[in-house]
Amino acid sequence: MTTQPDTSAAPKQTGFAATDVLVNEFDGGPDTVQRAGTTPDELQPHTELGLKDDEYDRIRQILGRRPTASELAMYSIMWSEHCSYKSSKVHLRQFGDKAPRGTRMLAGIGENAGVVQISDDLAVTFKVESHNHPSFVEPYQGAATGVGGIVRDILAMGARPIAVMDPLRFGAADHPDTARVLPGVVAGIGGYGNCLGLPNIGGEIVFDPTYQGNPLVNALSIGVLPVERLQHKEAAGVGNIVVLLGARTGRDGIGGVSVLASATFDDEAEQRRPSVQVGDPFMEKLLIESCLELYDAGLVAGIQDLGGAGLTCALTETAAAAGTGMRVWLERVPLREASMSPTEILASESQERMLLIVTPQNLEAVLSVAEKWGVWATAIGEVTPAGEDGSPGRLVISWNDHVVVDVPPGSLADDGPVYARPIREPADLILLQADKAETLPRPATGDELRATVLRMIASPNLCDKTWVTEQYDRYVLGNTVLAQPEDSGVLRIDERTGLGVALSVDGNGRFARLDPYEGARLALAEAYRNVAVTGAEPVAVTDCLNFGSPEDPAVMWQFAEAVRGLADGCQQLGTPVTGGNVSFYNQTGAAAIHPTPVVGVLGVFDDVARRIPMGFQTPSGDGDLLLLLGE
Amino acid sequence: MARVVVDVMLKPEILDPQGQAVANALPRLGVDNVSSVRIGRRIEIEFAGAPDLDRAREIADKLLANPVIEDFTINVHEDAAAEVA
Amino acid sequence: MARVVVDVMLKPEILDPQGQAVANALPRLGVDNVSSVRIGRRIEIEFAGAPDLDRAREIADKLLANPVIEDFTINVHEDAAAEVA
Amino acid sequence: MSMRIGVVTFPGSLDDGDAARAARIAGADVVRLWHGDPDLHGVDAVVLPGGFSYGDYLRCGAIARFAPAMESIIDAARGGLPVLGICNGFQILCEAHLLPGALTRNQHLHFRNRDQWLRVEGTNTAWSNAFTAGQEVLIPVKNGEGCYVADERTLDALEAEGRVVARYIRGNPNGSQRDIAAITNEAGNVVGIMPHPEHAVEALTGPSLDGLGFFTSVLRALAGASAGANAGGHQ
Ligand SMILES: Nc1ncnc2c1ncn2[C@@H]1O[C@H](COP(=O)(O)OP(=O)(O)O)[C@@H](O)[C@H]1O
Repeated sequence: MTTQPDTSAAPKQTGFAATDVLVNEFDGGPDTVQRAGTTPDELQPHTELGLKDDEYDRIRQILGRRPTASELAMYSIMWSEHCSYKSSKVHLRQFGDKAPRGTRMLAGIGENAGVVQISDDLAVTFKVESHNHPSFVEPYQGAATGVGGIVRDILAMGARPIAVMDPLRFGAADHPDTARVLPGVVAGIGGYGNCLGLPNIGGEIVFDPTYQGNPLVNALSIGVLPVERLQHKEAAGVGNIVVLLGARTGRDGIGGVSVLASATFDDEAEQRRPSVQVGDPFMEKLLIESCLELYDAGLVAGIQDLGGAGLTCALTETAAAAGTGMRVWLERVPLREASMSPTEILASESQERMLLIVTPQNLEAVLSVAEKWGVWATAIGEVTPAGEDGSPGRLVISWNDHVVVDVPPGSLADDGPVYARPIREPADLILLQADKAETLPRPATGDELRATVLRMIASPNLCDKTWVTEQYDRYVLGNTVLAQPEDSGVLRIDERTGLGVALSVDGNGRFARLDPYEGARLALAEAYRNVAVTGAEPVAVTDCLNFGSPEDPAVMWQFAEAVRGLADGCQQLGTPVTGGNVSFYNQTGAAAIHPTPVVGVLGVFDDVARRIPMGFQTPSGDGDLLLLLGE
Repeated sequence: MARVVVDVMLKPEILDPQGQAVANALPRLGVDNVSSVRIGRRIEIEFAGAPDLDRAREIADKLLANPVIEDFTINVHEDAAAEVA
Repeated sequence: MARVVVDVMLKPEILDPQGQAVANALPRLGVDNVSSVRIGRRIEIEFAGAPDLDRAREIADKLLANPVIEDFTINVHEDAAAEVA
Repeated sequence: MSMRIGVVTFPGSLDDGDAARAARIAGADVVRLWHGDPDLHGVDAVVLPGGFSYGDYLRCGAIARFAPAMESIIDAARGGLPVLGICNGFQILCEAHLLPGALTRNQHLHFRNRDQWLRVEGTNTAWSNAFTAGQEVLIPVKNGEGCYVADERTLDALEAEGRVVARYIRGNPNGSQRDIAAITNEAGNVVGIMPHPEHAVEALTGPSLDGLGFFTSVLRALAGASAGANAGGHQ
């Protein structure tokens, strides 16, 4: 039997991808735990994988030996900024500390998405996430897989996804690169969302040169679930089976998360291109239907979506959450390319996959539901006990009888490094703030005013957005009560009672650049108002924090201020943050984007028929009174 | 008249949902000896004068193929006489 | 290994907006000697055993091409050695 | 007895729930049919809903056409069963050769979703008899491959035989030849329509209630047929 990874078949050098360093494992087979024990001094490419020297030392300490190639890749993924929140954690705590959780929240920060109860028996889950870097590299697929990823987060909570929104930021409207990126992004969001049957109920399109080399593609999804269908990611129940559901695993986006989302983005992007993933919305649709059928039949003990960090993340998080161990046979994973090495299988970002924990009795039933919908389902492992002394179990992964991973899963999922990064107010801020709007010339005559209004209406940021929104299906599922051009999307949730929700996403990077604290509060206030004016009661917040490099103290200051502002705002409004996403390293060279906190607010209607659209109501419009509320 | 044909296919390691969907549908047509289907694009470019291979390559590279996920090949067809079904 | 290639092109009388969009974009690339561009599909079918031309023709006829708007041609490629760009 | 309308779900069907809702609002009993099940469960009419069956990879509707349920529907349609294909369903009906012509990529190459005005012309079908000829209706379109094409002879025949059921007015959203939005077969029992009447059946969620007419039409046709049958058949 040959166990050597077929490196000759690896067709290309992919610049800086984990595989190039790790696939050449060694002549006799993959790098095993046993071998790691006997070759303690072997040099390992931890810096290339984005791990700092002291982080590498900690890994050795945790394992009591050097990591295997597969383990090293796993730590590099899980301890990346994107997965570990190592720079943001200390700040994000304020969300939980300041705003009351309230009685509605069934799941909050730390889960795949926050879950909010909206009636005795129904809950909704919603979250916004970024897919900025992949969308710059390959706009169509980057944006498409961004939608796919957030939808799987929603699905993992037990919900049927029911809508999407897409807050977008591009460079100058007349820049040639915008002409490349924007149509691809819009087509990708539409292509995936339309094919999945999710109405697009709103979003934003903002043009600003600050995003020229680093557009922002954020995607929000919302789903609905019966309260008792809420799912958990814990790999509970010793002896339970670990099932991989969905698409086969290929060499997609290996190194993508740790590389694309956790390092400064510059011209080397060209070389990193092969780490792009391709989405298959049809497969995702089948995955959704099969998961929902499995939930309803009570066949799922635990579930986790496979996102950017692939199997690595799903295996370690499900095991860590339960405190159990897990035994996984990697050669059972269905592959698109037979020559993939164990490291590649663990790092692959192939889309449209979920990890299920099921009891042995239910395995047959699970496989037959998958077969009905035509998706792959494979038992790849089982849940093993915690240590006899009560210590957490271990994650042991083999590949054709070679043990390539043997780690405490918590060390990957929960015990990553945490940094209190230095912060310093940007040096130019005082000057920027001194340059007040009052100093600008104002239109003095009627003609000047008219010219100003016309110029504003025609500006890319304010003009009609129909040319984009027409490419999105807003009708599918038949519950869209308000969508564009309204300020909030409104959905009917329950046809019998009229129960419904409103959602708005807003952000203002220019304002946040001038004052990130107030900028974040402003974004929250705008989304909150947009929801409130429809007649809904705002109840929960999600956010996507798009910033430059956390290693730049000025950016870190912006981040700290924005989080403080958002947390204070939520405290004042009494509305909890239920989940969100941090996207760092949005910069070109040394130039960071404007700090761009994007805030989503969810509101609830008892009866959605009472929603108030923003236009004047015909036929009663004539003679209606206009009132200005507020200062 | 001569035309240049550009065949654009997904790189082998890239997922091909189209090909997969067709492959999965074949058993229903009673076909069970197909091991894989890949679907790409075929682009026929007709030149006003002589076929211009360099030009065609430039067009393919800039416009027809997405180098991030696709490869292309170029051929000249002297008045295309392939086996027509 | 041998594969069968099915090329599916829109019938000449059917409008091809995609091809036209490419043709219209060419002058912007400085290309002005192209008289027409047509875009179709190239489908590569790999058989488990020997390439089965009759089978391929049947698949093409039933599934791969829509005879109302498309024509197809079939070729066998012995381990594809076309000019790779 | 109320009429039973079957709504087929293919893998990738998206507007199946909406078609079912519309049929229910129109007063029908709805039976959900599964693509893999050749049994039509005795329904009185069938709706092939919108969506992206099989991802609409290859060509829209090309793969769905071979589903076991479709084999039964093709036979039944030839025998007179009323069948409505909406959007993807229209594409499937063309692929199955129950309707002539084909639906191709929108000429502007984009997916387009908007509220669209139509003029209903052919009102002698099972699915459009509730309209008056020339009636203008507002119904959402949403498609990427909705451009109807057929050869001139076919188009002329459709016009001459009054088989153009609806036409786009005030703008053609996809480049369809002769602004065709919906057609029927010779017998008038099979109709394909590119816009989505099932999304214009409730004031809360649609731009109008105009879509309901397509579903009430079939109930009228069926009631007429059974009344006729009870009375000993047509002359
Ligand atoms: N990327 C997008 N995706 C979906 N809807 C969008 C997008 N951008 C804008 N919209 C929608 O278009 C409408 C107008 O947008 P915009 O001009 O930004 O409105 P406003 O300035 O009032 O927020 C809104 O309903 C908004 O939700």
